[in-house]
Amino acid sequence: MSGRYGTSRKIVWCPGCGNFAILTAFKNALANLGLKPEKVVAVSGIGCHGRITDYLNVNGFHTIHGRVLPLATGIKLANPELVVVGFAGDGDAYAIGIGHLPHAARRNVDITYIVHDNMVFGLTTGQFTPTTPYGMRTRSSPRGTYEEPINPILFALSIGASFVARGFAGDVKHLTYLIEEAIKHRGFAFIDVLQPCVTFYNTYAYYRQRVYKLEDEGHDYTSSEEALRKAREWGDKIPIGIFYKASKPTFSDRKLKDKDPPVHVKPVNIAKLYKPFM
Amino acid sequence: MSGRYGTSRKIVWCPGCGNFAILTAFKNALANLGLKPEKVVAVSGIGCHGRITDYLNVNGFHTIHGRVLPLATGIKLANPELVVVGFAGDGDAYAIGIGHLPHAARRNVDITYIVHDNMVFGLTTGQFTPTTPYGMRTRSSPRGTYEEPINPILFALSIGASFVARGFAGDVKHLTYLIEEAIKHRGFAFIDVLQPCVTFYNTYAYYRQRVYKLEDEGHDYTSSEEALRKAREWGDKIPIGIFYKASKPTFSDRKLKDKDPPVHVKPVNIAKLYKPFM
Amino acid sequence: MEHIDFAFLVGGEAGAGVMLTGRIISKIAMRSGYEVFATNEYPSLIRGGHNWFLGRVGTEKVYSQKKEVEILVALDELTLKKHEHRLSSNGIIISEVKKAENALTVPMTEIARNLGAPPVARNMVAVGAVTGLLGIDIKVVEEVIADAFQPRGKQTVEINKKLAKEGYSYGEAAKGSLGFILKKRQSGNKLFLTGNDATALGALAAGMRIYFAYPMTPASPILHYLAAVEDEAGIVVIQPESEIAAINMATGAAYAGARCMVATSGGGFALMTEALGQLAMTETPLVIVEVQRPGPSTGLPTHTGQGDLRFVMHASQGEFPRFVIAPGDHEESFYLTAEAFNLAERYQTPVIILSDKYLAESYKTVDPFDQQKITIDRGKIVENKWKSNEPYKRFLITSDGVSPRAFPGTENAIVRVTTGEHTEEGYGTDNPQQVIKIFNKRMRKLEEMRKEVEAREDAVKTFIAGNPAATIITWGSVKGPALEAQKMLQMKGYGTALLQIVFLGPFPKNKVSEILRKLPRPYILAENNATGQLGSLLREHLCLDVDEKLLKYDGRPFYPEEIAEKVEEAVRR
Amino acid sequence: MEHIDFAFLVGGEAGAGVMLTGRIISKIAMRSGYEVFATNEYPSLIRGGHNWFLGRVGTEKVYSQKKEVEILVALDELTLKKHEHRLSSNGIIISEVKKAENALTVPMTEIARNLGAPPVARNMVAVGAVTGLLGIDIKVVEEVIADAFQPRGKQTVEINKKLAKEGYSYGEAAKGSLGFILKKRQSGNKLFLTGNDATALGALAAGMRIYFAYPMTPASPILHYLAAVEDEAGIVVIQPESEIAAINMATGAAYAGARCMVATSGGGFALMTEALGQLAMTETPLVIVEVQRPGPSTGLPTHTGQGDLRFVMHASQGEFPRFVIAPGDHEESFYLTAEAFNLAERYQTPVIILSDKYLAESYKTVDPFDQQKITIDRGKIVENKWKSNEPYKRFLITSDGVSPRAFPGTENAIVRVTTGEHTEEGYGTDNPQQVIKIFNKRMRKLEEMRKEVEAREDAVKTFIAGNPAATIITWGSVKGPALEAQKMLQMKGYGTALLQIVFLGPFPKNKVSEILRKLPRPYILAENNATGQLGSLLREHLCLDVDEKLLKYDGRPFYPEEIAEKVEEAVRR
Ligand SMILES: Cc1ncc(C[n+]2csc(CCOP(=O)(O)OP(=O)(O)O)c2C)c(N)n1
Ligand SMILES: Cc1ncc(C[n+]2csc(CCOP(=O)(O)OP(=O)(O)O)c2C)c(N)n1
Ligand code: SF4
Ligand code: SF4
Ligand SMILES: [Mg+2]
Ligand SMILES: [Mg+2]
Repeated sequence: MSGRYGTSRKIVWCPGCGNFAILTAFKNALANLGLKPEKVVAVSGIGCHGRITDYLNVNGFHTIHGRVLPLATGIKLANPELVVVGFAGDGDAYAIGIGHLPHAARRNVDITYIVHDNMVFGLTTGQFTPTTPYGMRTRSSPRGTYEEPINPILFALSIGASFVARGFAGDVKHLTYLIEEAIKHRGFAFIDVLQPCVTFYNTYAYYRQRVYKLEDEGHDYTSSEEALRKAREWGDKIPIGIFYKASKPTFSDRKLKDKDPPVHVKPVNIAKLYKPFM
Repeated sequence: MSGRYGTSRKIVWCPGCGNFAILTAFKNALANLGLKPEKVVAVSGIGCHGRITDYLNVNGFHTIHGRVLPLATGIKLANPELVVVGFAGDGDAYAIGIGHLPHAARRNVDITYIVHDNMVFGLTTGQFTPTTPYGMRTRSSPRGTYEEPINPILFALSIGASFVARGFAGDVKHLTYLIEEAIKHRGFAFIDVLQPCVTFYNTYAYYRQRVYKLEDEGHDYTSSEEALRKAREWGDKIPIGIFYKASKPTFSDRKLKDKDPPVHVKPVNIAKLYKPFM
Repeated sequence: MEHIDFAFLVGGEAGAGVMLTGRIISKIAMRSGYEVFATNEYPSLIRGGHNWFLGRVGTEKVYSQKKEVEILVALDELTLKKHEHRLSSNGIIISEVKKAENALTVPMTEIARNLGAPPVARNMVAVGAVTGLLGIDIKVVEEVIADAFQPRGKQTVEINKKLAKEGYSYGEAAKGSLGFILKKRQSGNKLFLTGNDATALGALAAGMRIYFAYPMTPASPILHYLAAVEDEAGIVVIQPESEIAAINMATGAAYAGARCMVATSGGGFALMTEALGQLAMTETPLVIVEVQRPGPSTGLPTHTGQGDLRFVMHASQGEFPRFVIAPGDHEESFYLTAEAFNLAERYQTPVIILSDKYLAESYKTVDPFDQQKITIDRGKIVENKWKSNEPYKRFLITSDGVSPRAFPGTENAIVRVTTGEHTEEGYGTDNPQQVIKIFNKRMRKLEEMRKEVEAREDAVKTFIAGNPAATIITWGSVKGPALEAQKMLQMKGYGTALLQIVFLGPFPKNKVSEILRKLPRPYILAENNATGQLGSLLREHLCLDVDEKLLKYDGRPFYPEEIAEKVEEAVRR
Repeated sequence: MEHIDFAFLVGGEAGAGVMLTGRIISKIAMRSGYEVFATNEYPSLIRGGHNWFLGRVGTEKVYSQKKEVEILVALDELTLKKHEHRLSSNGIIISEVKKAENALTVPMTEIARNLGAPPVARNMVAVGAVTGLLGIDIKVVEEVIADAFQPRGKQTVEINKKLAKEGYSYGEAAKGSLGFILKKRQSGNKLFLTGNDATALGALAAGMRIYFAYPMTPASPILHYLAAVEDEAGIVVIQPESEIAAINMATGAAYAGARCMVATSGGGFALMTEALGQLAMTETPLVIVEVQRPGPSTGLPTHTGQGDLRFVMHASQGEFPRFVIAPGDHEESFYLTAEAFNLAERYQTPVIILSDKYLAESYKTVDPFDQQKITIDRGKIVENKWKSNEPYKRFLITSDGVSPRAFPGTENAIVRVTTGEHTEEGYGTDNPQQVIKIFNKRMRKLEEMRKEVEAREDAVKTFIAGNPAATIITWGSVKGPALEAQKMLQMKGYGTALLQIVFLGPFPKNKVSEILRKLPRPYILAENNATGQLGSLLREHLCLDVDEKLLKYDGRPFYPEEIAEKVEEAVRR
């Protein structure tokens, strides 16, 4: 019953774009989890991916470029009852917005962060991003890029994310499962989704030949050593699935404690605070 | 003869501050390397550490908070003959400025980046930073911090820095050696310096009891596995020294190639470029 | 009744406890029934470097420091060198070295040593000497010291009391030599606090529940204070990784329905610029406190200035409504901050409270704030459930431009916002007719806000002293020195008017114009900046030229004497 | 000589090659000796969604689009629906479906299919049809197509030529039915380029060696162009991780001595705000191009507007000199960008080139730029070695405020700068006397800059058409439609003056005031924004009120007809 999570807006992604799969997987996950649309907030960045809020019948905040994480953090802090899911592009998440990632991770903010990693700036017509493979020719690198790409999984692990996964937009079922697990996870859940961009970097065939599921290999996602090892695998075989998962206190656990959720306006009787000024 | 690298400005760091050691080590390193003051550029961030440019008789750019890396990158790109060294605080480098670190590292910009890691915002009177140990009470966390600190060494490794080291301001000689090696390294050289802040977080005794030198243990800094393993060591024993070192093309190698250094103004004969507009 | 008005200055190295000394003396004076204003100066470094604290004490309300000081407490030699010239003719120096006739030599360090206290504790001897000299009841002195050191334990309290007592007897020896003593006066309970404190209390009184700030002088004390009372006040205080994170987190929290606030100084505000437009476009209310310090760039981090007025008025791409409010004193800092939350929510717009280091870090005695006066008006909000049959539209077109605001989690409502131009439902669009509709809707809020500022009594204030022969025009913290200047001028026989513009955006042009019509020229503009930014607003909105400009931009606040002199010159001309 | 002035519009889905079609037709017209102006519109998405390209062709210079079109090329049905109303009475539709009398039905897809080309290649059939209809020499058509497809190989060239030829015969059948044909005319070589192209070429002509930009519509084409010619031009093009990185890298490079540039749009500029003050404080020259699109916030990313004028004028905390220059057309984009490098270095200050989507992405035929006119003036720089006996001081106090600028690496000089207030040597200080000295030194540059703008011929421009009965006042890209409006009005018998203010900061107030004194009211302000920001500058600087405001803020540029109508109304009133 993922239909209740959709809207009637015309979808303007290029036909065949990997974003469709992410949209579907997310709607499926919501349906499987039986979440009420009103309780869910989708925060999206600027880029092709960012339009996802238009296609989701859940609360939406289409924010500025690169700020999905602080936005989502603020929403979750203010109202811990909401299920907050951030959707970012690889440009959004790893170029302009990378400075927020280590902090959201180490704080263990209880949100899900889905990166639509198409390895290009899609909406601005295909320039290279921090995940573009070395040497690729794009409009801003007509003679090939000159920077080595980052490894998002290794990065997320090194900064202490408590749930680290990779999905593939060519496998909606598996992606649905990952998103469900991520939403269920208490704490910061990070999913880098290999998302083919049919217009600027069509990687369907490439990935189809290479991806395999960590679950199928009996990967132990409670071991950070194992996770680090798997994170560095990229080539003929590309692992997808949950690399790492651990349970630790969330930002809200530590910060809100048992306070009334901040969405409630509660004036303080300031007379009680006068002592130090007297 | 590190005297030629100093200035007559009165040093306003608190007596005993770890910054003195970094200043001395850096001047020693310059002397040992016999570098001309005119050829060296120090870029510093905002914070106690930032004043170092006032005390160095080399070219200096005391920039805004968190922007040491892009500033240094620009300088080096424009004039590859300069020796460019960035000095940042832990707040500077890991809070507001952390978004630049992965990119400088993966580009392998040929600069040295020294982080004065006193685990507090010193100049703004001791608030916690991303490296402050969990639970520490500071002016902005009077009941203890609520975030787990980042591990700068692990972070630097995960983003592909080609030279990763940790120094200790309590050991000037060793720090001098590290800075020398960092400057000699072709590529992005990162040194996190454990810098006691005598006023807000005096860690001299703590570190003195715990630090040991990687060199003394025969650590193999060419192995990234080993580096990752050592990076995670923090407790009764704290390793200092070079964790990792590798040789790869620098940003200038890839980007400038054999072009005339950009400091030379060279108008293009634009008539030669008219073809596509005709 | 006796009229008392004197100043004391405590100077010494950073780390010597100069500020604490000053605060304790001030509180003792306050608890003895006197009014106090106090300001300070310190360089941007942690130890060493010269700090000073300047308190002014009076039987009547005191609005600012003055140039002459009657008591000069020198915790080091440099203080003497730097400030001796300020000593009034009947003034007295308190120091460890015999400097001159008018010096009271108190062997502070020796006394500390004798009592087994560290040298830095000598400042409490100084407190004693000052209060002895002023003939203050020693009980009050002890009480204040006890309160100040109580968190550090009983023993510390006792030793500090003793230190003060020793000093007291030195001071007492010269009691009366100033020509007055501070007898205990009847007066209600007062509070001694800074502009920053007042802002923080205003936010708490308004029901703010989350505060986000990256440390930045001179706004950090708000962070420190709110963090200190976090649990007591039941709020949440977050120090994010940057100002960009701070304002975006706050935007998320405000979207979710929390009243929240951020504070910073110019450099941090610069980083918030992009998100300011996001607030406007998503119609998310937020209170942003900008505590100015002199720019450009890092500038003078621990000093004061008013160089950011135009910047905050025009910051961020595109055109949109915003309030810019500049409190001029501590009471205004409190009430206007509290009101800012209502304005933000009623108009679903960002509100900028523009303060500066001088106001934010200066202390003043104030009457306890009247929380009764503070109403909570969240504007058009949808509570719990959307009950209409029409589907909820976050950007519903309305005649006043304000749409009902639901929060995520509201039953039956999907709250969709976007930073792109959009439809009433919050879907993206670039259709020109649609775009204009929503744009105009937002701009109608600006029209309503204009009416609001024209109607508000507190948008513009006038102070008349005597029969005015000139008008001082100013904004923000210059109000204090200007009020004192008015007193000085009146004593010299010059009546003046003072026009303080509190709401700078939208600019209450009709109101200002009407008021000014009745006030006499010469108009003298006084601002803590180099270009006269309020002056440029007067030209832009009223085509009005002032006659004289008094602009100070060395990072220091005005002394009332400087304003008085300028006015006198202008009137004489 | 025959006077020709007509417009063609090509419309279709994003991805259908609309822009290429338009550009090729335009170039064919240009190479046939005609002047062309062309603009386009597209939504912010990659495929699907309606795109259109509007070219206007004439025997005389063309400055903007016009409302009516003579040829409507519909690559899809939606184009017909959206644009049919614009067709002039003698206009002709070219489409695949027979729609009406005035339609030339060309089975474009079928032709493509028959020739073994993909359906998307049908646009070259359209090119052929248009050019056949216009009676253009088929050789020119083939040449332009060959040049356009040459990078994709000979075969592609051939197939596209064939497609065009097929279309040509369809068009030829209706040749002359428009009432005119485009005979080959004699005319010098022209260039067909965008405002962005002109900016990029201006920078190259000025010796820019590094360019830093994070992609942002509508500034990205500068990045694409410069990246494409990077090796050929011997420059370095960097795409950093964000706008903050871009401007800070550029600042480092400029400090090191390179001429460099950054470009972005409003949102990216917002992120550069903090570093703008850094440039000012460290007196580092930099050219910053801000290509406006409508805000607030993300707004309308692919549309046009002039909402950022006040923002860029006041951005960043504190007060400091900066230039704000708004080119109004392609030639100005070229020459002013080149000149911006001189101004930046002569005054050691940031220079903002304020453009907008309409100017930046519209095409125009221009005469090849005259590089002889471009001088390189780096101002007071120290080359290789500091030769004086006095130690080098980066912020030496001078009478014009400009200090000799050495670069790191200069023998005998240590180049020390800081974002904090400082001494002449670049050491930090907060001493009030020191501070004022350096502050005033910087502000003396502003005085010199004021003189500069008052003296410059290109700071303010006046265009007179006929015997003026009204004055249009504007800035930036509105110039084009305004010039066309003047022509239209003149035909109707109304003379007008057009005042274009090119240098907006510092504002050339004496010059504007003098010029305006001679120009007749009514003054009609035309701006692509909602509040009339240039109008506010006129009030602020001249206390001058315009009589009428024509403000358009739906993201679309003015049509000359709109301006003409407003002027006519105003004159009649
Ligand atoms: C501050 C800022 N800089 C630049 C842009 C322009 N911009 C819009 S989308 C985009 C790239 C998006 O790339 P990515 O995040 O990978 O998303 P995708 O389009 O690939 O889904 C950029 C750079 C912007 N909107 N804001
Ligand atoms: C944009 C901005 N935000 C905040 C500040 C205030 N600030 C000045 S120094 C500092 C902290 C410096 O801490 P760190 O980098 O660790 O340096 P340290 O003082 O410890 O050497 C901060 C937050 C600033 N100058 N600019
Ligand atoms: S450009 Fe790429 S990412 Fe964007 S909608 Fe098209 S296929 Fe998807
Ligand atoms: S506060 Fe700490 S870091 Fe700063 S100068 Fe003092 S000891 Fe050093
Ligand atoms: Mg992408
Ligand atoms: Mg620090």
